[in-house]
Amino acid sequence: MRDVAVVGIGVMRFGELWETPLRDLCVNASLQAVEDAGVDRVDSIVVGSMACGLFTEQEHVAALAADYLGLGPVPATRVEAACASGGAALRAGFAEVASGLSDVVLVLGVEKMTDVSGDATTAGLATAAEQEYETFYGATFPGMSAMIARAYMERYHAAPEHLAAVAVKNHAHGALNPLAQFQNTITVDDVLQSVLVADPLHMLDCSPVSDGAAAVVLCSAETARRARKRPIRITGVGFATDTISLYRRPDLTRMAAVERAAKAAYAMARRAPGDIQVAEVHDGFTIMEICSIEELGFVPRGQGKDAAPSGLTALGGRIPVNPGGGLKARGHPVGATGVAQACEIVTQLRGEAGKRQVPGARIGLTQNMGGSAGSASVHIFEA
Amino acid sequence: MRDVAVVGIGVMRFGELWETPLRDLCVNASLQAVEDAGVDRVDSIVVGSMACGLFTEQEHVAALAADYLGLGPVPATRVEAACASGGAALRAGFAEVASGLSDVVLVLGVEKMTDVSGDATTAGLATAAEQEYETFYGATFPGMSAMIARAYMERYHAAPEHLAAVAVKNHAHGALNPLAQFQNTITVDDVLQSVLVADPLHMLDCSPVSDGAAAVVLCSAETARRARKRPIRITGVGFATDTISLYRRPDLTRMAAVERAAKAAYAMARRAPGDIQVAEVHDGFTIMEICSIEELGFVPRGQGKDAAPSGLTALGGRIPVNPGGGLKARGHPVGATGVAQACEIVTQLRGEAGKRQVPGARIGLTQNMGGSAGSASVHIFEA
Amino acid sequence: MITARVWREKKPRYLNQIGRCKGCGRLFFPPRRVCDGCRGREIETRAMSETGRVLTYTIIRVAPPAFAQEVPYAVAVLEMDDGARMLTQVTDVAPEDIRTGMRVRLEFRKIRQHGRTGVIAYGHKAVPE
Amino acid sequence: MITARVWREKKPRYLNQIGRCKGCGRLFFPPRRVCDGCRGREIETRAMSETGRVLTYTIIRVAPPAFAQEVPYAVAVLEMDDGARMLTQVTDVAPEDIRTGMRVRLEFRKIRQHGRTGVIAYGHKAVPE
Ligand SMILES: [Zn+2]
Ligand SMILES: [Zn+2]
Repeated sequence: MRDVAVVGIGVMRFGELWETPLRDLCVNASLQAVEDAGVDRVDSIVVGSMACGLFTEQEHVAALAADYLGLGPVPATRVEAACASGGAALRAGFAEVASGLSDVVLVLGVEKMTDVSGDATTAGLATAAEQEYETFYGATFPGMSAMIARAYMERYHAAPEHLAAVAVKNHAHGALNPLAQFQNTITVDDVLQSVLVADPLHMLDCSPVSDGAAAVVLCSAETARRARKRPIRITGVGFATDTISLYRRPDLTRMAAVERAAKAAYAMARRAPGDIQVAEVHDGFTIMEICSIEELGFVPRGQGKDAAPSGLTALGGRIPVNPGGGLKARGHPVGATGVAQACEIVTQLRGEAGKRQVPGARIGLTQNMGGSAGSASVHIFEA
Repeated sequence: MRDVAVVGIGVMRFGELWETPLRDLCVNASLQAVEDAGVDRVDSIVVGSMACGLFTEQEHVAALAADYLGLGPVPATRVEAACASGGAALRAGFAEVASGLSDVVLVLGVEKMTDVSGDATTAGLATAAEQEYETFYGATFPGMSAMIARAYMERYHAAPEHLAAVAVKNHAHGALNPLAQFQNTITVDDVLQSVLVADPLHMLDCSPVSDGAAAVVLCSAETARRARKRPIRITGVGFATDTISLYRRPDLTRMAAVERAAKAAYAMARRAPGDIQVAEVHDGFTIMEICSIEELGFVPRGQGKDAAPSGLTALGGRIPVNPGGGLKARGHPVGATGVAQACEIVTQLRGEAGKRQVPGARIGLTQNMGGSAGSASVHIFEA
Repeated sequence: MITARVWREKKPRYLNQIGRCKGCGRLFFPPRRVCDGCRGREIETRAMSETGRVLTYTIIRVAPPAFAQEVPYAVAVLEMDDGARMLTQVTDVAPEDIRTGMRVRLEFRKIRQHGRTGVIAYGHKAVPE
Repeated sequence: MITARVWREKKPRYLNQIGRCKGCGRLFFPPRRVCDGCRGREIETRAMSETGRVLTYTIIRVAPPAFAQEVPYAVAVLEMDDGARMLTQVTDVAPEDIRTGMRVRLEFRKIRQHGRTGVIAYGHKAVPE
């Protein structure tokens, strides 16, 4: 297998970008990444997008991106795995370079979520769950995480304040990131006083609805030598699935797909959880970060709840998680997220993260999940 | 790059499968392919589907498939490139095996199109075109091919009878295929007397709306030695894009993406058009087969129209095209098509195609396209 | 069309039909062709227990269009007395009175209407036992 | 919502605005950031010619919901006198009288309504010159 490195990144500020059409989201992030890489060619494009058809009536988004980037006739395909679409696209791009099928691959993550009404967005996100035996009965996407949260809270005696602390931490990080959708700090009280979306989750336990795109340029180790900046190697790749339906999981507090994806990535990179110096973790809902850091092996099971309150996962803590603000503060255009996480880790490993820099970080990890952890993606990056 | 072979195929009879839900389509074709391969494990699943969100409200279909196949926690991701989603999934599966990321990959193509009303199907298929400057003005998916057909007919003095001959040939082939959705023969008059959908295309110039799935098992050459049947190697892989918008093509009679994808595949396989003994070509509309066989190099430009009338591309002709009936007669559940084409070529190269067998075929080709040839995929298979 | 989606799932939804793997005993709602415990293919069908308990639940306050008029409503993961699991609404009880571990019984109810056609789909909801 | 989709594209659609690559002269409708001829980024905007000719066309007889009431109607690829290309409807002429090569002029018309909200979007259609 050929070695693969990230040589360019491009990420825009996410938000409710009313004035920016889908094609411009694709172009803006991609041009940044190609310029950052300083490569003179792209052999292939892989686009991560969850539901461009439902959100914008535009399928075939990879061909659209290739066209408007002036990169046709290169191959361009889209990869989808619900909210893990970005991570899945990164893995597909990795496979293309590692196989030798392509030497330079542009991996783009994109989602345009505000072109439809709020209830269509809710319905669109619910398509990540099983339609006939979950959504059918009235379950929503936040409702799934809420049920995980309740199971976790009762098992491990966690309070709403433990969940809220994750949002508070990630907003504090986002306040240091000029590309975050939300750059305001919030308090535990703010979270607990925000409206309930699906008990016990409040509005501020949830990542926002966002438009945005992020892109990375991957290439072989040999081509990476000619890059403008220090290449960041992808040394571990893991992807795993679990039952798509939450109700069929033997343990409702577990996100087994995250554990499996992490084990695969650690094994490939010959690394252990203790080697990771900075991580971007999928906090679509606060409970997801808590469960994920347990599955990633950063903390023992049942102790995920204490990580944000104790400062363990804050900047300056033992293992800073979501220094870029996470999905909560950076924003969560679903297909873009897995790629935006990679952009943040590359920025950290390059030492270019400014006020949110984790000093001396050389090994980082991204973890992206789809649905109620029915899919999970983990990548390990090394400077 | 590791060598990759097809060791198992599974394809169901396509049709309006009212009683079969999306998850069963996935399971039925996949189980067949895994049994046919005789492998004891699958490392990863790649699913080609164009618009499962729009047609069934179910995104995250790869996780659904993994779950209902009992194959979780293996990685499962979906690939989309409009009607070329199946071909794109095959290429992604190829890259996974070629890179060594996986050793045995199940590639599944699936589409469930009859769960929505006819006008929703029309609108769903139109999402392959550019939404703001094509669909916006009232263009439909058949309308795009109709405009290509008119340009071709005027340039090369082709008559509606030339187009109709493609449908007649493919129905004649389909009549020999017990898995074809339509197993009836038709005449040129039948085509010309069927209702106009978008002039000059009649209903019988168009492939049908279908439900269905097809699957192949790919593995490394080494693992293929333990397969039940003779492995069929994939020796050439090509994918290319063109402007997503038809109106921006310099030559409206060309499908340049097909030519580019074919060139890449021929170069990789070190083969020329004359080496191909049997081909499955994307006849979503009759004009598409005519243009495609020119771009594939089977006939000179402008002579594609004569291939079906002269018998050149019929069973028994110099280069039999669509012995399985093509999209026209086998059916066209969009995401399934690229994989179903691979199943047909493997069947031919195994010498198991029964009444539609191309005698002694050892080298075959599949070509799948998305939108109005905004994307194109070509694979070369060798026994 | 959508009517096909509704009648296709009638057996599991109307009869509470589950599958049971003859190899390892695992239960599935709905029935499935392949056991994800042992990959066995011999699956027999039977009716799910009508009583069970709430494993976890939530109160939905922001719902998609089909359920918008019903908020707030409770959705729960249930474990039935035979060990089968399902997800459904808990009703005939104030949402704030629901607790994990609460005993429930399944009752046949209207679940939702579908799309423009308004096709009505039925199924089971949980009520306090 | 959908209103954003409509007003976002107003400039190109209402003003017939095209882009022209300063590097190689290629024209684009709508304007774009990157030239797909030379990958140049210097693109100036101008108005498209108002007259041109039909390169190819079709008569749509099966349409998606937004256009269902208008069938049969003609859709064409146009090449304007400045060389810009666009796709739009050809109207004010019986569909069977349209020919390739036919001279046309662009006129500002209502194109469609969007979704449940019924937001009306305008743009240009072609009429015989
Ligand atoms: Zn079993
Ligand atoms: Zn130029």
